[in-house]
Amino acid sequence: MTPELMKEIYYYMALSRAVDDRMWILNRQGKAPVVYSSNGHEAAQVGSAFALRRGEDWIAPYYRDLALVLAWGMTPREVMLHVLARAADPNSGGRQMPAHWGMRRLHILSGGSVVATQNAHATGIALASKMLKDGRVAVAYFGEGSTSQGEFHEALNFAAVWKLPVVFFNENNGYAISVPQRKQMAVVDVAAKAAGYGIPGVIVDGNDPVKVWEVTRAAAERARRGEGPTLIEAKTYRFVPHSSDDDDRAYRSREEVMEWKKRDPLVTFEQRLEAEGILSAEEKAAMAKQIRDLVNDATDYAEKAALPDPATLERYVYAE
Amino acid sequence: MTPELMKEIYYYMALSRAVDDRMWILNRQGKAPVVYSSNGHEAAQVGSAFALRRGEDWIAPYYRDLALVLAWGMTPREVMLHVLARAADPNSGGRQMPAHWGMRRLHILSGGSVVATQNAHATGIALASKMLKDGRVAVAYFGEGSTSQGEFHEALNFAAVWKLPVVFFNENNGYAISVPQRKQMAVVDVAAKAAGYGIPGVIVDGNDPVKVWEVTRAAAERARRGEGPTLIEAKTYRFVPHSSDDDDRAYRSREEVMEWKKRDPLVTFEQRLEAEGILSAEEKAAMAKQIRDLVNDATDYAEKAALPDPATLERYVYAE
Amino acid sequence: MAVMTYLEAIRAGLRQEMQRDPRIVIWGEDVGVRGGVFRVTEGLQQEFGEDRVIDSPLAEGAIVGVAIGAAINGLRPIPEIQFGDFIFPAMNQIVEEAARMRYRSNNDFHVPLVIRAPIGGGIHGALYHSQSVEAFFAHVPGLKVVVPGTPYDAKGLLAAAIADEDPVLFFEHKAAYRSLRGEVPEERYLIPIGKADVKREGQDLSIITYSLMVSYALRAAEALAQEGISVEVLDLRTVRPLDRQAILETAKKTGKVLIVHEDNKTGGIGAEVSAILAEEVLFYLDAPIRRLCGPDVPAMPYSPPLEHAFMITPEKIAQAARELARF
Amino acid sequence: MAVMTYLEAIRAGLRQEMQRDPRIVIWGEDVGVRGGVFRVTEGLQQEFGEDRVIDSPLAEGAIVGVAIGAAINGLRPIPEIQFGDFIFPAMNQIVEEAARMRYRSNNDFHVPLVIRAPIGGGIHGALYHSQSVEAFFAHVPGLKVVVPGTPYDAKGLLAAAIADEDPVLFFEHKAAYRSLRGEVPEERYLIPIGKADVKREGQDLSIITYSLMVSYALRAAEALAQEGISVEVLDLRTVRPLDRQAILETAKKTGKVLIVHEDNKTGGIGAEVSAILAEEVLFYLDAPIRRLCGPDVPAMPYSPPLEHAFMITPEKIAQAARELARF
Ligand SMILES: Cc1ncc(C[n+]2csc(CCOP(=O)(O)OP(=O)(O)O)c2C)c(N)n1
Ligand SMILES: Cc1ncc(C[n+]2csc(CCOP(=O)(O)OP(=O)(O)O)c2C)c(N)n1
Ligand SMILES: [Mg+2]
Ligand SMILES: [Mg+2]
Repeated sequence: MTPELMKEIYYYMALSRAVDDRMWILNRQGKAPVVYSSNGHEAAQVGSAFALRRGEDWIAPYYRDLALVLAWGMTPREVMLHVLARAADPNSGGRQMPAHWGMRRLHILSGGSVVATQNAHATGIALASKMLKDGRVAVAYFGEGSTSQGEFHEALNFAAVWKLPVVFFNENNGYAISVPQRKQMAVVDVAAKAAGYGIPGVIVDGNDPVKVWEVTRAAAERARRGEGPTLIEAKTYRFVPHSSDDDDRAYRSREEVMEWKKRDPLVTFEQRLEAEGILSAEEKAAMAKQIRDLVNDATDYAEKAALPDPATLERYVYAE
Repeated sequence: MTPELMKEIYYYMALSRAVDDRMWILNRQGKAPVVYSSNGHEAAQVGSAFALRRGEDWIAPYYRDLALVLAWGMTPREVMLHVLARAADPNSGGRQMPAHWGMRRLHILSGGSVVATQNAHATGIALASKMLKDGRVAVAYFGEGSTSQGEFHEALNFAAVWKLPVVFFNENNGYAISVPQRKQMAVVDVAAKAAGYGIPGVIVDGNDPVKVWEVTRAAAERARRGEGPTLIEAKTYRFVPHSSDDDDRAYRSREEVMEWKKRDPLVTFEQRLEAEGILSAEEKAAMAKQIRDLVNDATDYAEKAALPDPATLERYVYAE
Repeated sequence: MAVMTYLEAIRAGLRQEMQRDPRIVIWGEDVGVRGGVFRVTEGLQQEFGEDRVIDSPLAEGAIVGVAIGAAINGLRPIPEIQFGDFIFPAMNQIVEEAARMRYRSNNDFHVPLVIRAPIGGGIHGALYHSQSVEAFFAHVPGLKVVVPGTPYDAKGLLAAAIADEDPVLFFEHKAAYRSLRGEVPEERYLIPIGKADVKREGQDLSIITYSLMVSYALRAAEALAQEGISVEVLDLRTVRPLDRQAILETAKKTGKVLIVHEDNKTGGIGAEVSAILAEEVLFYLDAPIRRLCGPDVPAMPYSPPLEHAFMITPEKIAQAARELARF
Repeated sequence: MAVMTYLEAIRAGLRQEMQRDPRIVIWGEDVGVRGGVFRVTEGLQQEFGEDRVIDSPLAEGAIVGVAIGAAINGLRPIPEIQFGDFIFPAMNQIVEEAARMRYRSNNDFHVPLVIRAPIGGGIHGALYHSQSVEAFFAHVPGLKVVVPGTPYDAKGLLAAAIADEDPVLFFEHKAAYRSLRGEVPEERYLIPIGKADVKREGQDLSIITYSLMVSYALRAAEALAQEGISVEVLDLRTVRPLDRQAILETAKKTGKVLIVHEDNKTGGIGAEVSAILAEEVLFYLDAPIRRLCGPDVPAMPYSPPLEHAFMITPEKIAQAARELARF
C-alpha cells in the first residue's frame, strides 16, 4: 500500500470518528433522537472500501457503517442531513432512522433495519453483474449477530452455488446489542461458517486497515475472476453502546472496554503512520482542522436545512 | 449388533418396501391421489430408529419417512388409514396429504409440508427435555435440499449454542425433486455444514443399516450426555420419482438409477444376512408371508374404513 | 385467435416477454430442467438458456431477496414460488424489503419484480398445497397483487406486471391451470393493473370476485338467468390496488352485493371490499352485503369429503345469490 | 390498588405467572441480562435464573420454531420478538406451523404459546420500529391476537393468554409502555380472550378501536362530551377472535360507527369490523361506517413532521367523530 493511500485511509477514519462524535453531541442536545455509531469499526470499514472500486462496485451496508459510506463518497453534509432527518437527506429524505444508508448514484444500496436481508440483495446484484457482465463486485456488510438469521445462510449458499461476484464482509464486534458471541454461536470464528458453503472464510484483524484492505482486495479480485464469493471476518470492537438508546454497562465490564481501547484503530494507525514517517505533525494538524471545519459546516448546514413537508407523506409508495 | 436386531431391522425394511409398493398400486388404481415414497431410504430410516428409544425419544419426520414411522411403531393399518385419508387416520384424521406423519402417543411429531421447519421443533423439544430432565433425545429428519432453508441454519445454531439433546439426521438422496445437489449447495457433503455450528458432522453410508445404527447411537448418547447436537448425513438414493405427481426421467438418467439400484439397501442387507447365516430361507419366507398378510389386511381394513364426516370440517381449529 | 388453457396463456406470456426483453430472468425451484412442477415454464430453459431460467436452491427467502438485488442492478426478475403455501419464508423480503424500497429511499431505488405463485385448491392439495395467500399481501402498501381469472386476463396482466416498475405478486389459480380455456391473442397486450372488469352485466345483484371464482360465478349467473335473476359479475382482477370506482358502480347499479372468494372469510379481500361499500355507498344498498368465502379453517383438508365441504362451488354461489336476490 | 404503567403491568404479570408455573420459560433477543430493549423483562433473569429467561440467538424463525417444539414437549414458552417489525422471519413458523398444528393433527397436538411483541409508533421509531402487524395474524385461523389498551387489561389478558391452550400473539403498544398508567390488582386475574369491553358508554355514536387508540379515543370522547356529543368507546381487546356480539350491539345502539386504528387502512382490522356490520346490522346504521386509520404508506417515517402526519391523535379522532355525529 502506498503512503498516499495510507494517509487517505487515515483521513477517512478520522473524519468518521469526528462525525460520529458530533452525532452523539447532537443526540445529547436532543437534536438527534437516535444515533448508531461506527466508533471502533473504522479500520474495517475504510480499509475495505479502498480495496474496491468506490462508486462503481456496490456496497450493501448496515447501520454500523458510517465510516464506510464516508469513505465511499458520501459527504459529511449528506450524512448530517440524514442524521437530522432533513428533507434533503439523500439517503431517505428524512424517512429512515439515522444510519440507514442508501444512494443509488454512489451504488450504496438502501438498507432497512431488518438484519441480514442485505446479504441476499448483494447476491442478487452480483447475479445481475454476472449476467450483464458489468464487472462489478457487490459487498454486503453485517454484524456477527445477524449471521444467526436464516437469510444469511440462504444468501451465502445461493451465491456459492452460482459463484457470484460478491463478498460477505462481517464486522465482528463480539456483541449483538447485549448478547455476547458465545450465546450467539458455538464457534469462535464467524469465518468457520464458510466451510458449509464451500467458499473461503478469511479472518482478519479488523483494527488494522492495511490488512483489511489486503484481504478485501484479494476477495474482490477472486470475485471478479468469476471464482465466487468470500466470507471475510474482521474482528473488531464497538467502543460505545449499541445505539443512543442502549446502556452497555449492563452487559460488559469497563475493564473489557478499556482493554480493547488500547487497540483503538484510529489511535494505533495514527501512531503507525507517525512512526513510519508517513504522517507529519503538520499534515496531521492540517487534516484535523479540515475535518473540524467539515464537521462544523455539515452540522450547520443540516441544522438550517428544511424538514420534510408533511404533505409528502404519501408520496413514492409506487412509481409516480 | 445382535443377529436378532439385524433381523428386526431387516423385517421393518422389508415391511416398509411392501407397504410402499402397495401405495403405488393404490395410486395407479386411483384410490390414493398422491404418494410419497421412502423407497431406497429404508436402511437409513430403520437403522436410525433402532438406535433410539422408540416411542420415548421424539422423532420429527418428513414426508420421506414411511420406513421410519413403521419401525417406530406405527402399524400398517394406521399407515393405510392415512394413505387413504380415512376418518380413523391417527396422523391427521384424513386432513393431511399422505406421508404427513404425527402421533403424539408414539412421540412422532406432526409435520406439515413446509420443509425444514421441523428442525426448530426438534430443537425446542430438546430444550424442554433439557429443562424438564426427561432424558429424551429429539431427532429431526430432512432431505439435503431442505438444508438450503434459513430455518435449517437457525435451528442448528440455536441447538449448538445451548448444547441441546437433538440429532439432525439428513437423508441425502442427491436430489430435491429435480434439482441435483450440485445446484443446491457448493459442498460435496452436507456434513460439512456442521463446522459452522461447532458440532460434529458425520457421514455414513445410508444404505447400510448397521453403520447408520452405530452413528445414530453415538449421536444419541452424546446428546444424552449433555454434549449437544450432531449432524448426521446418510448418503442414499430414492429409486422412484419424488412423488406420484413427478416424472424423474426428465432430470436423471435410467443408467444412474440402475447404478444405484445395485446397492438397493433391502437387497444388499438381505444378501448379507443370508451370507452371514443370520436369516434362513424359511425365516425369510415366513417374514415375507407375514408382511404380505399384514399389507393385505391393512389395505382391506383401510379401504373399508369410513371417510371423514364433512360436518367435522370446522373442528379443532382451537381447543374445544 | 388461438384457444389456450390458463397455463398455456401464462407460458406464452412469459415466452413473449422473454423474447422481447433480454433482462428478464426466471428462477425458482424446479423451473428449469423440469419446467416447473406444474410445467408452466416448460421449454423456456431450452429456448433461453440456463442463464435465464435458473434452478435455484430450495430457499424462498433467497429466491425473493436475490431478485430484489438483481432488479436493482438491472435485471427484470420473475422468481417463482413453487406453491403459494411456501411463500412465508420469503415474507420478510417481500413485506419489509421489496414493498418499501421505493418509499424508504424517497424514490431513489425501486424494485421491478414479478413474483409468480400458484394459489388455491380443489386438486387434492391438502393443507399445504391449497392456500389462498393474497390477503396477506393486499394489506401491504408498496405491493400490487394480481389474481387473473381467465386465460386472456392472465396473459395481459402478466405483461402489465412485468412492465410495472414496482413489485407485483402474480397469483395463478392452480385449479384453473388446465380447467380454464379461452381465446388468447398471439400479439402482446397489456391489461392495466388496478382495473376491474365486468365479466357479465346484470341488474338484480352484483357478484364481486376474482381468480378461479370468476368462472364459478359466471356459471352461477348463467344458472340464475334461467330462473329470471339477472346477475352482474365483477372480476376484480387485482386485489391491490382495488378498483374502487368499479366496485362502487356495480353496487350502486344493482343495490345488492355478494362477495365471493375461496380464501378464509375473516380478514379476506371481501372485508375490504365490503368496508369500501359501507363507507361510500351505504344508502344505495337494498340488502346486507353478503360474503361467501372459505370457512375459517387453515386451508382445505385432503380427504375428498372435507375438501369438498371447504370448496366454494357454482352451486353454493348460485344459492347465496338466489337468497340475496330474494331479500 | 397499585398504580402501574402499562409496561409495569406486563412485567408484573410475567413475574406472577412464572412464580405460579415453573414450566413458563421466556426467551428472545436481549431479554435476559439486559432485561429487554424496553426493560419489560427486567429483573426476571435474576429472579428465575438463566434457564428460564434465555438470551437467544438473533433469529426470530428459531425463536418461534423452538417455542413450538418446547410447548409440545411440556413447557409453556413466552418468546419475545424484539419489535413487531421483526416478526416476519418467524411468519412461516407462526402461520404454517403454530396456527395449524392442532388442526392438521386432528386435535392430537396443540401449541400453548404466547408470542409477545411491541407494535405501533409515535416514538421516533421510523419505518422499522413502528409497524402495526396485527392484521396479518388476525387473518389466520388457529391464532388468537390480543391487543391490550390499558395496564389493567394488559395484565389480565396476559394471564389469559398464558392459560390458553392455543398460540396467542400478544401485541404491546410501545408508546403505551410508559405513557399509560392505571390501577392494577396485585392478585392474579384473567380477562377472557375474545371479549370486547365498553370503555365508555354513549348514545350518539360508537368508536370501535383497540390498543393505544383506546386511550386516544377516550380523550376524544371526553372532549366531545363538552360539545354535547355522547360517544361510546368499544375496546376490542382482541382482534382475533373478534367479539361480534359487542360490535353489533354498540352499532345497533348508536347507529353510527367510527372505527379507529393506527395500522394502515386497507385490509386492516377495521375492514373486517365494517364487513361484519354491513353483513349483520346494515339497516340499523344511520350513517356510513367510517374508518380513521393509518395512511397506506409503509409505516411511519422518522422525521417529526412526517411521523406526526402519520399518527392518529385524539384531535383527529374527535374531528372524525364530530363529522360523523353531524351526519
Ligand atoms: C431481524 C431483526 N431482529 C432484531 C433486530 C433488532 N436488532 C437491531 S441490531 C441488533 C443486534 C445486531 O448485532 P450484530 O449483528 O452483531 O451487529 P452490531 O450491532 O454488533 O454491529 C438487533 C437484535 C433487527 N434489527 N432485525
Ligand atoms: C419451503 C418449501 N418450499 C418448497 C417446497 C416444495 N417441495 C417439496 S419437497 C421438495 C424437495 C425437497 O428435497 P429434499 O429436501 O432433498 O428431500 P427429498 O424429497 O429428496 O427427500 C420441494 C421443493 C416445500 N415443501 N417447502
Ligand atoms: Mg456485533
Ligand atoms: Mg433429496
